[in-house]
Amino acid sequence: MARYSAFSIFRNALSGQKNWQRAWRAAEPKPSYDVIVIGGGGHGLATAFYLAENHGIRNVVVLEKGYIGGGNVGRNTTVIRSNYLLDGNTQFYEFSMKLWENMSRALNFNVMFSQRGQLVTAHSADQLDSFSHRANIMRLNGIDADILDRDEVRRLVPYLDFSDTARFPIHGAIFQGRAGTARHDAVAWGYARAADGHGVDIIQNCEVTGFLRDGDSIVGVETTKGRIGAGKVGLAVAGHTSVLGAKAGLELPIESHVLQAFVTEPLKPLVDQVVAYGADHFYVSQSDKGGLVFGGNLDGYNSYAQRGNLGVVREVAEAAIALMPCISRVRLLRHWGGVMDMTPDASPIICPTPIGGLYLNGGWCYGGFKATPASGWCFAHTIATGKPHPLIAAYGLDRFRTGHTLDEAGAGPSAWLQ
Amino acid sequence: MASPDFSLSVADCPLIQVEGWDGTLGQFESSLSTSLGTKLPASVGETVRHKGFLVIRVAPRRLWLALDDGAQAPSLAVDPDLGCSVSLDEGRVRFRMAGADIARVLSKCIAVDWRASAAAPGRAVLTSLHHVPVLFLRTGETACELMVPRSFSRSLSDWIADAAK
Amino acid sequence: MLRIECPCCGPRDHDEFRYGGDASVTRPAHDDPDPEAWYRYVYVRTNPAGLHREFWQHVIGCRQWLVVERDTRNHAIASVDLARKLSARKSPARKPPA
Amino acid sequence: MSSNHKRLSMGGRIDREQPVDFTFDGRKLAGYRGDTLASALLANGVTLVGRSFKYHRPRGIFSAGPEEPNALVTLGIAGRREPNLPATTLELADGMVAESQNRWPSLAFDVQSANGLLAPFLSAGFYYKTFMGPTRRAWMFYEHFIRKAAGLGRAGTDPDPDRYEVRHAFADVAIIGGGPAGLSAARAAAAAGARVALIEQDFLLGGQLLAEPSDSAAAAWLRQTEAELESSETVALMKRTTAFGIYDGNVIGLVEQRDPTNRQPVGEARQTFTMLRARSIVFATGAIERPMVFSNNDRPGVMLASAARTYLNRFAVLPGKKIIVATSNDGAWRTAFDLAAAGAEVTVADLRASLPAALVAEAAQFGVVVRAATHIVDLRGGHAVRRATLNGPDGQSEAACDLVCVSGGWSPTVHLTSHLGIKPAYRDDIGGFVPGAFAADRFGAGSMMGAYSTAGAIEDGHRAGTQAASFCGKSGPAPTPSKLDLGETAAAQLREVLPAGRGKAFVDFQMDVTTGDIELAHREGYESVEHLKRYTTLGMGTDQGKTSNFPALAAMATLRNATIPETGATTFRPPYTPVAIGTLAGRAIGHHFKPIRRTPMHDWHMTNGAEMLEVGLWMRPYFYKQSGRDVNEAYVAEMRNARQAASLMDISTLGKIDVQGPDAAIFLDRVYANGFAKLPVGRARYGVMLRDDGIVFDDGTTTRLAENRFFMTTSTAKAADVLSRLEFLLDTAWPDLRVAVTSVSDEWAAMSVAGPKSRAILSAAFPALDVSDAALAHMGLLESEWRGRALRILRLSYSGERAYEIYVGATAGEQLWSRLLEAGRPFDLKPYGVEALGALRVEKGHVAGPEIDGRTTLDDLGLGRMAGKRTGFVGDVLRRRPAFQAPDRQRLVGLECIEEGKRLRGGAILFLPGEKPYGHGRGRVTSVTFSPERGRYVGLALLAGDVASEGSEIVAVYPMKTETVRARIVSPVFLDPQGERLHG
Ligand SMILES: Cc1cc2nc3c(=O)[nH]c(=O)nc-3n(C[C@H](O)[C@H](O)[C@H](O)COP(=O)(O)OP(=O)(O)OC[C@H]3O[C@@H](n4cnc5c(N)ncnc54)[C@H](O)[C@@H]3O)c2cc1C
Ligand SMILES: NC(=O)c1ccc[n+]([C@@H]2O[C@H](COP(=O)([O-])OP(=O)(O)OC[C@H]3O[C@@H](n4cnc5c(N)ncnc54)[C@H](O)[C@@H]3O)[C@@H](O)[C@H]2O)c1
Ligand SMILES: Cc1cc2nc3c(=O)[nH]c(=O)nc-3n(C[C@H](O)[C@H](O)[C@H](O)COP(=O)(O)O)c2cc1C
Ligand SMILES: [Zn+2]
Repeated sequence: MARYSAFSIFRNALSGQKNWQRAWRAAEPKPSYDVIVIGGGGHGLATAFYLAENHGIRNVVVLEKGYIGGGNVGRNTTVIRSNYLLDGNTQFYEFSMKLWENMSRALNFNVMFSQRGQLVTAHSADQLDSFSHRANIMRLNGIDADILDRDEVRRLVPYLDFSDTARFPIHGAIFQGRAGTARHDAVAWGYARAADGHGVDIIQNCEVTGFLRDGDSIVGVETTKGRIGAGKVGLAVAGHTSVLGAKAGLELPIESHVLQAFVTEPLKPLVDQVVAYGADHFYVSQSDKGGLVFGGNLDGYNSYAQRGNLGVVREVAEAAIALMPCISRVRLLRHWGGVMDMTPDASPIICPTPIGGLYLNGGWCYGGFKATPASGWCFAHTIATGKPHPLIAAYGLDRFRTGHTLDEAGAGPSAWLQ
Repeated sequence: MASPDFSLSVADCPLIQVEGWDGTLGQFESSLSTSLGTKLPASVGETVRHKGFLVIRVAPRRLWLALDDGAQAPSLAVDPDLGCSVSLDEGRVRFRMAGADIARVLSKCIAVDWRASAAAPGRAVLTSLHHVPVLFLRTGETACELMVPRSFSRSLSDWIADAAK
Repeated sequence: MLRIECPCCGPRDHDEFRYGGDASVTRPAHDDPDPEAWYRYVYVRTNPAGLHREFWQHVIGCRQWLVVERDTRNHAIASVDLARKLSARKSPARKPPA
Repeated sequence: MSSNHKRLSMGGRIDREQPVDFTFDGRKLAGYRGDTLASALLANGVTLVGRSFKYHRPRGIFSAGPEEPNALVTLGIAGRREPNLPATTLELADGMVAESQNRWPSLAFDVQSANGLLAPFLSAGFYYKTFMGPTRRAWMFYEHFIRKAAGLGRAGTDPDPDRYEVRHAFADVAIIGGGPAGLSAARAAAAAGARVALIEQDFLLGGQLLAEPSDSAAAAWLRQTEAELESSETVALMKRTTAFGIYDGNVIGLVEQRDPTNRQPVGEARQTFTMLRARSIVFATGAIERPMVFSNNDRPGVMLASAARTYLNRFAVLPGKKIIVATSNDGAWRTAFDLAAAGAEVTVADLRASLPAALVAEAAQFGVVVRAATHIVDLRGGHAVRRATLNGPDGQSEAACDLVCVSGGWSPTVHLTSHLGIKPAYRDDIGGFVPGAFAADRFGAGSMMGAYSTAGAIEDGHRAGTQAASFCGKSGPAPTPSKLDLGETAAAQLREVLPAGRGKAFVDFQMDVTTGDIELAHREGYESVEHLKRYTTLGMGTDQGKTSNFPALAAMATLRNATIPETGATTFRPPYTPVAIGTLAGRAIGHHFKPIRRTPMHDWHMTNGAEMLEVGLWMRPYFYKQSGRDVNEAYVAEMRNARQAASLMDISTLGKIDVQGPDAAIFLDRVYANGFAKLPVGRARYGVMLRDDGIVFDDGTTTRLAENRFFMTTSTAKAADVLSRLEFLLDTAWPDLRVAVTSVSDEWAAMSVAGPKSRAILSAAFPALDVSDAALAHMGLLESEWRGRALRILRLSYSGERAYEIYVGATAGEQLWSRLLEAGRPFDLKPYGVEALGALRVEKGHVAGPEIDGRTTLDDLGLGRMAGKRTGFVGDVLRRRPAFQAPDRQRLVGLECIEEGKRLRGGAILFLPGEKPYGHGRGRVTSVTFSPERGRYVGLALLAGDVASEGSEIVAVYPMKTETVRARIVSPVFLDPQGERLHG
C-alpha cells in the first residue's frame, strides 16, 4: 500500500493523478475466513483492522450489505467527546478519545479529527451543579473538563441568545476542550484502507441473510454472494442488530429508532466549537466544508426507514433558534435519518454471546461514532481472545437481567425516552 | 387585537366530568341521560345542547358538561357502581373567538380543518395548541371556542393574539 | 409526520400521541413473582423490520391508549385499535352490578 | 452601456410599465416587474455573476430555475443578509440589493482564482492524504485555513429581524407543480369535486409553457386554464410556494415566499411554512434539463437550452448574438429557432448523425446552421465565452460565439417522491429515472413520469387528477380534457460523457467536480455512486446536483463498464430547495419558544419581588428579593423564618390527580410500593412509585377523600408521566379495574404554610374552621369551602415543621394567598421560594430530584421499609435483582461539614480519608444546604454501603473548584429526628 503524504500528492499531481491505487481492493469472498465481521460501518472496519494490527489475525473479511460507510458512520453528526459520568463508560470513552488523537497517523489517512471543544449550556443552578458533578468525575479520571460561567460562555460563543427575551437564559456551561468532530466518511475509508493493507477482504453489496451452524455454534454465514465459512463471526451492524440477532437466535433488549441529522448550506466559519443546548434537544457544529451540521431528539418510534418526520424537523429548528438566533436566516440544505439500536440504558452491548462463535457489538444508540476506535479495539480483543476486554466489562448482555445497567440519563428502559 | 375581523374574549369555564365503567356503560349512560333529561352525544367529538349546558363526549366513556355563563350545574347523582364524576370548574379557561378572519387565524394555531365535517358547528375536537391539550368547539359559521388549561391560558392567548396580527 | 387515525378522534399528527413501545409483549400479572417473566416483559424486544404492534396514547386528545400496527420499514399503518378493547378480551368481563 | 440593452422591445411576460431598480455589487441597475434577478442581470448584459466554490472560476447564469448551480448571490443587508440564493429564482423587486460571492477583492479580479493554478494538487479527496503531520495536532493548524477558504457566503451573527409563520392546511388532492400536467390535473380533480391545492414554486403558473412565446397557442391555453382554476371555489392556487418535502401520512412541507425582496417592513411574515395534509398527492414536478460535459463548459455564457428559450420568450432578453446550440435531442432546436427569429446568428451542433428532416428544413427557414454528429470539446473565454472548439465528422473546428446553449436531454424531477424512500426506477426508453411504484394515494403526471410532450403532459395530468379525486371519493363529472399540442417529439438522452479537450470539464459546477475527479474516484475504488458523491462532494452543494447527478452517474457507469441502473443513483432528501431554519420554526421562537405555565399566584409573585425560576415549563418563585441580597442570603433567611415563625409557599405546580372508582384502593395498592388499601378516609399518606425495572419513578402524597376516591399528588416534573402511566396500566394491563384517573393539576391553587405559627395563622385566616389538632391531626384532611370555591386543607409537612397544604379552586388562589399573608402578618408569615424549600427538605432528609435520579431504588434512598414485605406492586420483582442488593450499592446518607466555615457542594465526589482522589470515588453529594440549625453546611449523599458507617469521616472532593472538604457521615435527618416539630 503506497503511503499518503504531501509528497505523494505532489508526485501524483505531476503524473496527472493516473498512478493512485485503489484505497481497498475489490475482493471476492473466499470460501472461509478465520473471522467474519458483519457490517462495514466504522465499528466493523475498525474491528477488522485491529484484529490484524493488534492480534495478527489477517484472514478476515468484512461483509457489507451496501457500500462501506453507508450506515450510521456515514450519517452521524460526528461529535466526539469523553464526558461520561458512570464507572464503565468514563474509561472506555476516554480510551477512545486517545485513539482518536492518533488515528490519522495510525491509519495514514487524514480523518480530520478536529479538537475544537464541545460545550453544553446550563440553564439553572441545579443543572450547573449536575454538570459540575460530571466535570468532577471527568477530572478525577484524568479527563479534561471545565465549568464556564455565563460570561465565559458569552466570550466563547457570543452569538448564542444572551438577551432578556431568551426563554431559557444561559447560566453557564460544561466544556471539554479535547472534544470535537471528525470527517465521518474518512473514518470508514481510512480503516478500510488500513485493514486492506493488512490483507483483510472488504466485500460490499454482500448482505448476510443467515448463519451456518454446527450444533450450537455458528460456523459461517449465508450471504447474497453465497455461503462463507468462519472460525468466528462478529456482528457489528449498528441499527440492524435485532434483525441479524434474530437469525442467529439471540434475544435482545434492543429497539431500532430513527435519529435525524441536518446540514445547512456551506458558510464561512461561524461556529467554532460543538455547541449543545442544555434546555432542549439541539446541538451543532460546522463541517470543514462550511455546513452547519446539527441534530436533535429521536423521532421516538421504532423505525428501519432511515428517514424521519416533520415534527422533529420543526422542534429542532425551534430549539436551534432558541439557542442561536442568528441561525434563523441560514438555510437547511438536507436532512436525513439513521437507524440506531437503542438499548434500555443507552449504553452499548459488546460481548461474547451465549451462541458459540458469535460475538456481538451493537446497541450504540446515538453515541457510537465517538466509540469507533475503542469499540473496534476492544471487540477485536474479545473476538481474538474469546474474553471481553477489561474496558468493555460493563457492556455485557446479562446486565439487564442482573440490574447492572449503565443509565447515564436515568431514563429507564423505554428507548424512546432517552 | 390587530385584525378587525377577529375577536378573542376570555371567560371562566365551569365543567363537570362524568365517566362510566367499562362493561356497564349502557346502564351508566341511560341513567345519566335520565338524570340530565337529554340524550347523550354518541361518539367522541359530538355534542348535545340542553338547558344551560352542553354535553360533549371527550372519550369513549367520558363526557363533559360545559355550563353556560351563569347557568346552574345540573344535579347529578352518579351511581358509584356505574361511574363517577369530578368537577372541573376551575382548571380551564374558555376563549371565545369570532370574526370573518377566524379560519385564517386558527390555521396558525391548531391543526384542525375548519371545513371538515369533524369541525362543523356543534362539533368538538380535542387537539393540540402549541403542544398544549385544548378542546376546540365550533360554535358557528365564523365562531368557535377553545377550552384551555388555566396555567397555559395566558401563553396561549398571547399566541393567538400574535397569530391574529 | 405519521398520521394516526385515532378510533375516537380521527386522523391526527403523531405528535399528538405519546409512544408506548412494543404492544406484543405480555405484561405479567401484577403479582407474578417470576423475575424471568418480568425481565422479558421489560427488556426483550423482537424489534421487527416489518409489521410492529405498538402502543400509542392519544395524549393530546381522548387520552386513550391505542394499539397500532405499523410497518417499521416504511411507516405504513395497517390498523389502529383501542388498547382497552384488545386487553379486555384477555381479562374476564365484569358482571353488571345487580 | 445603457441599461437593459439586451432587452427586446416586445414580448415576454414582464410588465414594461413597472420598472424596478436594484443593485448588483453596488451597481445600480433596472429591470421590470416580472423579471427574476437573473433575467434582469442578463438584460443588463451582466454575464459574470459569481465564483465557484473550490477553484473560484468565473461563473454566469446557467439555468432559469431552482436547479441553478452557478449564479448564487447574497441578498439583503445587515441582519437581513441571506447568502447562496440562486439569482434565477429571485423575483426582482424594487430596492433589491444583491452581491456576488466567493470573491475578493472583486468579482472580476479575485485573488483566490489562483487556486486554479493549484488545481492539479487539489484533486478530489487530496486532503485525506496529507496534513497529518508533523505533530498530532497538526490538522488543527491546517484546518484553520481550509475552513476559511471553504464555505459559500457569510451568515450574520445578529438575530433575524424578520418573522415567519407556520400554518396548517388540508386538501383532498395536493398537486405539486403548476406546469401543463399540474394545471390539467387540478382542472380535472376540481371538476370531480375535490378540494385541490395547486403548488407552484414560481411566481407564475405554466412551467415549461412559460418558455413558449407570449403570443403563442400555449400562452392562450395557459391564460384560459389559469382563469378557469382561479374562478374555482375549491382550488387553492399557491404560487411562490415550494413543496420542500414529503413526509409520512401525505404531509407536505410547503414554503411560501412572501417577501422576495427582503425589504418589506420588519414584523411582517417573510415566509410561510405550511404543513399541508393531503388525502392524495399528484406529483407534476416536471423535468430538469441536463448539461453537456466538455472542457471549460462552466464558462459564463454557457446555458441550458430551455433556459435560453425562457429568457427569450418569458423575459424578452436575447442573451446572445452568436449562439451555438449543442444538443442531443429535438427539444433544443426550438431554442435555436426562437433565438434565430429574434435576430441571433445560430448554429446547432447535434450529436446525432442522422437528424429529423423536418427540423433540418425548419432550421433552413430560420437561417440556422446545422452541424450533425458534432459536439463541443472545448470553450475559450474568461469572463464570457468567445470561441468553441467543435468536433464533427470533418474533425475539429473553431467557432466564435457569445452564448452556448446546451441540452443533454432531461431528467424527471423525482426528488419529492424519493423523500419517502421510493427508489427511482430507470427507464431505458426515456434514458432517465422515474419514480418507483406509487402507493394507492399518490400519482405522477407529465414529464416527471417521462411524458415529455405538452400534449402528453396535459393528458397525463387529466388522468392523474381524475384518479386522485376518485381516491378521495370524489368522482363528479370530469371536464372534457383540454388539449394543446405543440408538436414536440420525445427528448433523446445523452447517456455518456463524451471525450473532451484538455481543460477541466465540469460535471458539478457548484462543487467544482470534474470528469477528472470522477476518474480519480473510480481509480481509487470510490466507485459506488454514494462513494463517488462523498469522495468528490458531487451533488452536495446548495443545488444538490439537480443538473449534475445524471451526467456523473453516467460517467461512472461508463468507467465501470456497467449499466446505469447497475450504477444506481444517490438518494434525494428534503428539502427540495434550501429552507431557512427560521421558516421551519415559525413563531415558536423567543418567548413563544415553549408556552409558559403560570400558577394562579403568578402575578402576585411578580409584583412582590420574586426572582422566578423555570421548572419544566412552570415559572416558580426562586426566592424573594426582600429576603436577602442574593439567593444564598435569601434562602437562609426564608428557611429561618419557616423554622421560627411561618412561611408561605406556592406549591400549585404539583401534579394532582383525581382517582375514583370502586377499585381505586386496589389500584393504588398496585401502583405504589407502599400500601394504600387500608388508608382511612380523611387521611393522607406519602407514597413512592417504582418503574417496572424497580427504580424509583416518583413520589408524593395521596389522600383518601372517600371510600372510592383519592387525591394524588405527584412531583412537578413527573406529573404528566405519572398520569399517562396510570392510564397505561388501566387501559392495557388491568382493564378490569373500575378506576378513573383525571388530571386536576390546574383545578387547584395550592400553598403550603409551614412553621410553628402555622396553625395560628390558619385559625386567623379561616375563623369559621376548626383547625385544632383534634380536628386536623398530622396527615389529616379538612374539606370545606372558601368564597364559594372548594377548599382542602391537608396537614402535611415537607419541611419538618408543623405545616398545612391548602388547596383552593384556582380562580380564588391569589385571593386566598393574599388573605393568608394578611392573616399571617402578626405572626411574621412571609413567602418563600424554591431554594429555601429545597434547603428545608435537605435538613429534614427528604429525597427529591437529585436523589430520585432514575438510577436509585427504594433501598438506596433508605425507603425500603415502606414496601416492607409487600409484593404485587409495580417494580417489585425487578427491584430484587442482584445488582440492587450488592453491598457496595450507594445508599442515602447525611453529611455534615466538619469545619464550620467550609462549604459542601452538590456534585462533590466522596473518598475515604487518605484515599487517593482518583476514579469514581465512593459516592457523591447530591443536595446541600447551609443549615442554620447546625450552623454549618449539611448535605445528602449517596455513598457505597460497604465503606463507612454513621459517625465516620469522609472526604468530599470537588476538582472544579479544587476544594476538598471533610465531612462526617450522619443520619440524613438533620433536624428533629423524633418529629416533634410537626406538632410544635
Ligand atoms: C443522525 C445520527 C447522529 C449521530 N450522531 C452521533 C454523534 O454526534 N456522535 C457519536 O458518537 N455518535 C453519533 N451517532 C451514532 C453513531 O453514528 C453510531 O453509533 C455508529 O456509527 C454505529 O456504528 P457503525 O459505525 O459500525 O455503524 P454503521 O455505520 O451503521 O455500520 C453498520 C453496517 O452494517 C451493515 N449491515 C446491516 N445489516 C447487514 C447485513 N445483514 N449484512 C451485511 N451488512 C449489514 C450496514 O449496512 C452498515 O453499513 C449518530 C447516529 C445518527 C443516526
Ligand atoms: N423540450 C423538451 O424536450 C422537453 C422535455 C421535457 C419537458 N418539456 C416540456 O415540459 C412540459 C412538461 O409539463 P409538466 O407539467 O410535466 O412539467 P413542467 O416542467 O412544465 O412543470 C413542472 C412545474 O413544477 C414546478 N415544481 C417542481 N418542483 C416543485 C416543487 N417541489 N414545489 C413546487 N413546484 C415545483 C416547476 O416550477 C414547474 O412549474 C411540457 O410543456 C413539455 O413540452 C419539454
Ligand atoms: C457530517 C456530515 C456533513 C454533511 N454535509 C453535507 C453537505 O454539505 N451537503 C450535502 O448534500 N450533504 C451533506 N451530508 C449528508 C449526506 O449527503 C447524506 O445525506 C448522509 O450521508 C446520509 O446519506 P443518504 O442521504 O444518502 O441516506 C452530510 C452528512 C454528514 C454526516
Ligand atoms: Zn383520540
